[in-house]
Amino acid sequence: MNNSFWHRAQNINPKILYVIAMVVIAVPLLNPRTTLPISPNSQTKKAFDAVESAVKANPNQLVILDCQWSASTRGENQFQTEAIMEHLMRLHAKFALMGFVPQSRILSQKIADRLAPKYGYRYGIDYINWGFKPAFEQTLKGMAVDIPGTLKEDATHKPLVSFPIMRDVKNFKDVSLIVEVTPSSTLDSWLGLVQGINHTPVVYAPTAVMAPEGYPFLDSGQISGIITGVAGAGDYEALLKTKGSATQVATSLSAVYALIIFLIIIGNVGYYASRAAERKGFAE
Amino acid sequence: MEYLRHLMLPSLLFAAAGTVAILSLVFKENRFYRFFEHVFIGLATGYGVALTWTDVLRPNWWDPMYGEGRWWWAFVVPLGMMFYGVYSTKFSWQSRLIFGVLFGLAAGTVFQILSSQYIPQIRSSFKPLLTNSQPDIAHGLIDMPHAINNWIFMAVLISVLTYFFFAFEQKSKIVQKTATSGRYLLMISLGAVFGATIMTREALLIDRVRFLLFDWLQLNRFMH
Amino acid sequence: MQHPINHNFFTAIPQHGAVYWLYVFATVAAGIGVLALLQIIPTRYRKATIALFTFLGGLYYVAEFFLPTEKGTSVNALTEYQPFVGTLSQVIGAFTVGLGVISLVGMHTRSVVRQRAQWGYSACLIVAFLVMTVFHLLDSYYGDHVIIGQGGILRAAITNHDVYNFLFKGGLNSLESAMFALIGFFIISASYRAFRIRSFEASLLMISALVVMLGQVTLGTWLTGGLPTDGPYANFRFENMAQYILLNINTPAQRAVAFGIALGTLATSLRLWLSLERGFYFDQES
Amino acid sequence: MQHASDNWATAIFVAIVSLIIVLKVVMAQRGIVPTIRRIAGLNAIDEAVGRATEMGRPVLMVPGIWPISIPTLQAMNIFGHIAKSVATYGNHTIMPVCDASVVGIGEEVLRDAYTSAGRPELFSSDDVRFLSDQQFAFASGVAGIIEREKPAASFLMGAFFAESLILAETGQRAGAIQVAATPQTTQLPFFIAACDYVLLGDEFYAASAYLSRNPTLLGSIVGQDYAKVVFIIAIVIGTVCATVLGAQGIDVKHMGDLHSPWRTFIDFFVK
Repeated sequence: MNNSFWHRAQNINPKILYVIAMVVIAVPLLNPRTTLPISPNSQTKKAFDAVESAVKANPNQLVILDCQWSASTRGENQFQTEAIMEHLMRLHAKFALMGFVPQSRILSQKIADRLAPKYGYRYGIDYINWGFKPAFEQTLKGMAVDIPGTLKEDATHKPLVSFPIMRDVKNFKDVSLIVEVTPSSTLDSWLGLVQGINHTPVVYAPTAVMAPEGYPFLDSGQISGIITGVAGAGDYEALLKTKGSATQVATSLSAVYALIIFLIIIGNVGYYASRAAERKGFAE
Repeated sequence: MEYLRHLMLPSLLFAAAGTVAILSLVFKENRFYRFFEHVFIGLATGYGVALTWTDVLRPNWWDPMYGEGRWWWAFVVPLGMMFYGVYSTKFSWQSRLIFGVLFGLAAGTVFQILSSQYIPQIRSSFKPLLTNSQPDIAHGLIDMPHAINNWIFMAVLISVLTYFFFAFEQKSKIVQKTATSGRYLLMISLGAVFGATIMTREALLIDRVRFLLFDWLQLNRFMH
Repeated sequence: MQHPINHNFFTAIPQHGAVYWLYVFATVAAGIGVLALLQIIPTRYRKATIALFTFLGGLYYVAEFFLPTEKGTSVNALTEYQPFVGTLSQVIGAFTVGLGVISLVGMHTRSVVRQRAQWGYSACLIVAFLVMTVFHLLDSYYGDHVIIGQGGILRAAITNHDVYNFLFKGGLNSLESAMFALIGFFIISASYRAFRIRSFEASLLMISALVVMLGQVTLGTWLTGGLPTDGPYANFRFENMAQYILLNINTPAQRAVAFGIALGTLATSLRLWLSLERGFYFDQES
Repeated sequence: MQHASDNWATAIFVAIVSLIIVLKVVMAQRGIVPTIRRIAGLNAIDEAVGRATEMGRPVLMVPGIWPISIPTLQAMNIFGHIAKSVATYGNHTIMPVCDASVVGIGEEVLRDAYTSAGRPELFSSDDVRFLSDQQFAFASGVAGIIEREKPAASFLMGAFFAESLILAETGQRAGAIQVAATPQTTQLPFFIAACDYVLLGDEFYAASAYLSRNPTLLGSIVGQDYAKVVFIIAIVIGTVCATVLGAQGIDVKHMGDLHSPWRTFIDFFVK
């Protein structure tokens, strides 16, 4: 009886699971045509709409895309940054990249370099990279009063005032939207020091483990939407109606999730069925 | 040829071989893994030791002592020597002495940490139980009165705290029941943590698979 | 460290002459002398001595916290020494690095010397350790120094920094990411094995994990996508259920656990600080 | 809150809670020894160590990945008791550590525990193994030790982070009986998924008292219980105040310069 199908279903060798997992991950990556039905989460939809409406309401104002991530969380944050940047470029929004971890300057610039030619974006005119700034909270406090005065130079150490894009930017009143891509607890400072004072809309793009930190603020309206991890990035691309790497990775991810859920179900059904069989007395 | 050259780029090859070796552990511990495990530990420890010099000792001790001539910083050397008393029965008590100072330092910050990290959490647990007017705690459920959520919040908080009574529990049936439900609620909470962590972990695995398939093997060259 | 007179005994000696080294060696020698004097303390008083020093170690932070601040400022008389105490404890702690190296390298050297089974791996470990230590240090001092010049198959010269980069990015960094990624596999087998309806507790764990998982991916959104986004039925969309569990159950439950742990930490700290801790090592007569 | 004078009420609250704990410790030392409830995982220790000895396999103890800190020292205290049991059975311990400073303490704890079991000769300097102070290098080393030396009992106690599941899954695969405890709540679900017994939250700090039945430690546990009661009372009173204020349409989080007797208690606690 111990060789019954149900008994085996609850004792699958983990090595087999790992092989299946690898296949499940690799196939969507290798074959971009594999798709699962993408049905964007309502939190992502809110984020997408917030970006759309903020840019359309104030087309001449600046969007700040704050990238707080480094290589260790690029598996999630890179795709969020990419999807949002693509959206901004498509809307012809002017935007500024910035970050408070040293690596982010290079990582976010790489994405901008890849996307810019497609939309004819020119550095210094359509977008700018403010680079890495130390002392997160002090910088935010300073920016609330005077952005060019606090930041002084861009990532290439040229004075900010020399760029056309910065001509009309003084403080957060000239900023239409803040997008925070982050793997750590940085949201509080943005809300306390910036959003709370100027009511600039904030879109939050955290790694999946950090997402719950944003829920209370989504509810109270302090943030306008949450893009949760790489799945959120995939949703975002679906809303953009493009299929980039985020969609691929999100498909891989959904496939792994489906696998895990399937395994949990099969394990439980097996467990239940073999227990039922034993109870009926034809176990041995 | 160009492709072969790419595959054999030393840094990339090292990274790719290491990645495959480490990931192979899920199937079975093998020589390939063992080799990279030892290399990994060697590299990491070497990195840590060098970092102790470049990031701690050089800027905070050597530069002031040697660079700026503050000779009295040399008093740290005998203090540091005390740790090595562990290796002798005669001097081992001196290692306990210096470790004791470190224990004291670790323990001494507790009042400040308690006041600045945990007491504010007591305050933010004060939630109105009757009114609907304050969106004090976000709800997630639409059209559900905040007051009910606040009741739930309180109930969960207190019953889980009750589970962690160690000396009182045996004494009262009510306490026992509350504690049991506290344990159940804790399980719901821990399940949620598990579920919320999966995406971050899988995203990392997918990132490594992408590294092997695209950055190293460049399979995207062959697919269209 | 301020003193009314500019030149006093503790004035820095910037020149590295004989006087400087004399002072340095004298300081070390005096310190060693103090250590030797400590040995005079009779065994029965040693425990009390350790307790005294443990208490003094903790006293600074406790006093700094409880001492009232000067009016209108956020500092008291002790606050200005905080960086010094922090640096000092960091520097002293850094001296333990040798304990680690002796343990790791000692064990693997013994294994190589005695040619124990698998000693080859130990040799690899020692080589990797030495190479990394040397090139990390060389990189921080002479990063641009060329080791192998351009020519032959080399398109560019190799500097210390290049070797360090090879070890750090090619080796350490990617091995680290790979090890981290292993969890992606293990989490699959763990959830398959653990999430069974074996008991009420296990079922709760499973159900809430499933709901939160489904709330995060498109699969879950798709399953309940037919429900409206507003109104009471929206509550049954997976993303909203997940959010509800995380906020209204997870937050207070975690907070209760945090309170318990905070009190446990407080009690343990108090016992250590006041030498009330009991257990092997902690209350041994020395 | 940086200093007590930022909010004296909070500082006094903290001081009172501390005094309660110390008082209960002193009372217990004077002979008022309490009893505490069962903690499931801890009863399994002897059985696990005994089984490991029968199978001729070592016992693994991992004191977390933090340097000298309260969780690490607490783990060491618990490991002292386990090590005594290991020595009584004549088995041996492997203790991989992730910080150089912990090496010295680990060696002394094992030596003391073995000596008190009357088997000081069982100690070997290869027992406490420093692997690396880098999180994942350490994890790879422990995974290697588990796979090669196949410990039959594994105790993971102290501060753990993402590596928790790597250690617990490899241990599970090696067939070890595993007991885990950590103050990092985010890692508890992974331990629950892969270990046989898990001490939840605070149980970690109660473990040394439970194992040793030492009056001082038991007194401390009772003190912590009383402190929890104080916390609960504070939360209840604060909630009543918040409810009254809420009924007046005032949000506790944004009270500004409001004058109301009902806010007095709330203001005892620093924001």
